[in-house]
Amino acid sequence: MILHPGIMALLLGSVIVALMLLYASAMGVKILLQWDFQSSSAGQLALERRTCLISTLISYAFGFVVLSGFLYVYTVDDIHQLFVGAMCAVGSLNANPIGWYVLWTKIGSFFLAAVWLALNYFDQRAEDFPLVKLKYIFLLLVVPVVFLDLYYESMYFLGLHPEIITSCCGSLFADSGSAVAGSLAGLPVKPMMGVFYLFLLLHSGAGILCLLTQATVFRYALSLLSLLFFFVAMAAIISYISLYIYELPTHHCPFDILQKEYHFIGYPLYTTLFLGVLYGLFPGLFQPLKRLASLREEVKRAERIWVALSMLALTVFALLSSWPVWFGNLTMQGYY
Amino acid sequence: MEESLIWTEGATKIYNPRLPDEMVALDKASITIRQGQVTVLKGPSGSGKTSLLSIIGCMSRPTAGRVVVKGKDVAKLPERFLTGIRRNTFGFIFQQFNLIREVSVQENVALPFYPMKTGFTEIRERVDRMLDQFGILAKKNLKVKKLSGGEQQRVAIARALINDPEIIIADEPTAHLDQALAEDLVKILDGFRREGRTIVIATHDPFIFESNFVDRTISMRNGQIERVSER
Amino acid sequence: MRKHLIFIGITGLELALLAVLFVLSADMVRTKGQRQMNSKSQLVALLGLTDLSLWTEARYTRHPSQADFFTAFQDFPAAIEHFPAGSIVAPLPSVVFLKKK
Amino acid sequence: MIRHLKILEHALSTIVRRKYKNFAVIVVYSFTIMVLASILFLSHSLKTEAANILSQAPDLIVQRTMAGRHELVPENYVEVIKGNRGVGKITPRYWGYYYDALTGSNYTILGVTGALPEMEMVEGALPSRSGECVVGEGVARARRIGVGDELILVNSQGLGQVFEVAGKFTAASDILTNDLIILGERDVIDFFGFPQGRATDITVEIRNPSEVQNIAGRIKRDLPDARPITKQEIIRTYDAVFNWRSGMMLTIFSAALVSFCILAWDKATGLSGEEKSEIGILKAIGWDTSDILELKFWEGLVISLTSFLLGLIAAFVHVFYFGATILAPVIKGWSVLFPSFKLIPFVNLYQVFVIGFLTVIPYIASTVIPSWKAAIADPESVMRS
Repeated sequence: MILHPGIMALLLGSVIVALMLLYASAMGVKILLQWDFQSSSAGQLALERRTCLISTLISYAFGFVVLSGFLYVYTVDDIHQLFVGAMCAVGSLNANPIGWYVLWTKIGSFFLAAVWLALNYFDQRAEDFPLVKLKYIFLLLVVPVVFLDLYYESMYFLGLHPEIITSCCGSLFADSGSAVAGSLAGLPVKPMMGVFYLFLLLHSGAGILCLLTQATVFRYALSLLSLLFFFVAMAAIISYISLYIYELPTHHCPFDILQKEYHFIGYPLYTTLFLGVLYGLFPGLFQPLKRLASLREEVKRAERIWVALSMLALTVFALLSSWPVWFGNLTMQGYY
Repeated sequence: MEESLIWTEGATKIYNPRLPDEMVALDKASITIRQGQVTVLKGPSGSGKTSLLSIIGCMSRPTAGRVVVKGKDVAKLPERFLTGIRRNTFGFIFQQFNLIREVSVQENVALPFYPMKTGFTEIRERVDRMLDQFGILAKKNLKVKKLSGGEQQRVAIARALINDPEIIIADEPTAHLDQALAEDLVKILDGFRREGRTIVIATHDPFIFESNFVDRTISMRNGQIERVSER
Repeated sequence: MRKHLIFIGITGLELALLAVLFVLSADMVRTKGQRQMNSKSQLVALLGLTDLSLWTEARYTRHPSQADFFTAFQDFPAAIEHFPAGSIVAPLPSVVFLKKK
Repeated sequence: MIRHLKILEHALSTIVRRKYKNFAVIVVYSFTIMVLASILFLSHSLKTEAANILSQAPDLIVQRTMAGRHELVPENYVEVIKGNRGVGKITPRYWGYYYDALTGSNYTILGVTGALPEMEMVEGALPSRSGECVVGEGVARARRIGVGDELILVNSQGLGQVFEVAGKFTAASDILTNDLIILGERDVIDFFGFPQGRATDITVEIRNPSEVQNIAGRIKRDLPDARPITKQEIIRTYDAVFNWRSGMMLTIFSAALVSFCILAWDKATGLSGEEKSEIGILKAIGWDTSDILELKFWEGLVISLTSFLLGLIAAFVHVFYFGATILAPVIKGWSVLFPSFKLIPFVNLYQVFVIGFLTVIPYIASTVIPSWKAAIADPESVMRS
């Protein structure tokens, strides 16, 4: 355990949010069991009012998840000095590999909470609460992820042992030979570039088809492509985008780009990527809602905006990530 | 015959159902409110006037029965839709003035606009016009608690009218007023009627239901409709 | 109906003040700080210093980097503290962690 | 957008209306934030300063341990260490602690050899001959001496020995030199009565930084009782020490935060009848539950944002312009000599972010459920009072 202010802030926040969501899901269960739209009883009215609290709690939790993602990366970066051989956040994460799971659960809870909020948005648009059951069943899926995140986060920070001077012989033999690898190995640059632009093209194509036609298949395709693109883009950032930003042929860190030295380029980069993927996922995910009469028009209207936003965000992402490749100082001749 | 703007069918309101202190406030009330008319709900206190008023004013939902406002069944509507209808259709004048006493006259009158999309400038203009109409423009920056009873009443009415409502609902509007103010009020309400607004008043004050601007009187007793008389 | 403007104004002022403080401090770091830092580094380099002189009550607080494991009783880093500073300076985590390993 | 501004407007009206109560909340909240932020600012700038200045510390220090305790190092170890390739200058150091019964404080006495260049942080001169000394600001203050005065210390024989104060470290270097007394190397050996051929420890310069670990390993192999300490380890240790320290103090002061949140909870749940009727009125005139929740959100935001910014500004001024006067006694402990904090203001946005997380989230969390309870008031209630 390292008693570090950032770690305390993260754990405190996670515990609070987990408790808030636990409360929300307890009420969600109550709603699932007792919901009866036909009834006009006081109990039903109280449940309807409860939905308002639950959506507020989840909006706050969503805000927290976004912020805590940043705080987590910062904190992990801030403590890398404590580990021999760690050069950036990657080193701290490798020092206790559970750290990587935390990253995944945070990204997972980001997407799940966003989907929940979108469901909630539609539910509130209709006069007959069409999605109540779905919403609260889904909530019961979101909450375990948030708890998993809290669990991994605690395990990660509890399991970190800084390598500091030991009495007999300094720190160097305390942990002999297990110096932390400082960097991630990237995938080969040129094929990665090809895959990246190919997926970008496919995504835009699917997006345009979605805007032009009403066919469901393109919407599912767009969502699938968005999901795949998320992983492709992550791999691309590690494999070559980061190299061009750092102008170092060996530094594969996906976190350092958030820092001042690199003009905070990571913020617009990750924001556009996450938004683009999120909005790209929505159309396919919400296709089934079109079967509900009270929501069909609403979904159709929202869908066009999502597709457009997704394409816009990913275009900006592509421009931002291509800029250093085409106009940067790094030439990678020897590394292809 | 005028069009019916609001009608209820078997509207029932039960408080604390299936509990020892269960109370049937409204028992299968079916009424019709016609456009452009002044309707008075008459009856002793506890006769269900207020419950009926709050149901037709989209303040609460009936336990059973149908309530149709401007052609829309609101008995099963989620609260936020009720709120939407309420703020666009109704203006309320309460028994108590129900003003926020520590806040300025201007803000009190403007409050119904706050959750809507109206801009500050437009709100200010409308508030000024409304206060001017009631002769209290000079006091717009005073706190409500500094005003006399008559002035407070005017603020309350100005607030009820600020969103230009089709239907005005008044609950015992003369209960706390002296004779002069009550006459004033009736004059104002009569003015609204001439403007073509629909007015529903719950009262047991004979001064109101005997005045000649009333079109229909609905008498209530024990939560039930006793008699409907038209002038 | 101007309160929100006043609030936004005040918040803006506070932010501006904070920004000024940050800029001033960055400036101080660049000028005075850099000079001080250089001369302090010179001291460290020439005299071969290894620790900050913050707490002088015990050797493990005066020279945390030189403290040892076995010094009996009062100097054992994780011993029950009688110096308040000891509650603030970490007992060398290695002492604790080594035992676990 | 305009809708949010209007709700903000009414939130401000509500806050102004209960100005004394809210003012008290803002004062307490700001103070809590100031204390927490002061801790972070203080420890972060100490940490940064330590990392920066200690980057000039010796690359490697070789100590000797015997029976688990520090032991003087035989000077012939120098020869053994010299055998490693890539090793630069190797210097045995002579230093130790001195308890001054007169003032009840501990000094660190360090010996230097040879002609040292003039240093910016020393008033007067460095010891150039036997019997001269340079003292730190803390020592000078404790003994009420200055340049040109005499410093009398009792040596290992129990005899008083007089040193002439040739120079004094400036106050700016306090953080490094407060308790320091610099003597000539010979003087230190005689004063402490070091056995012939023994030093306190040995500093080693290493030309290629990436070789430090290897060389340390080889020294350990050649001299099994040696304890090599690398510069990186020292810096890392300081990082951990200050993290621990600020974490510890945050833990202690978070009690204040917790009690504040209880206050916030209490304020939010204990709605007065007046407040309840106001919410009823708002709902009756067309506000929705979500609008009331937004109103409450803005109330909380106005209070927490204002307190947060005020607390940050206060902490900044407190730590960097007033030398952390409120926290100093806590950090000071029982140290008789204690450096004044003339800190170089190293700050970054990460600190601000962490403080925000630590203080605003508990506040929001403690008000959300009470706000909701207030917001679900029945609009109809105003007709039944």
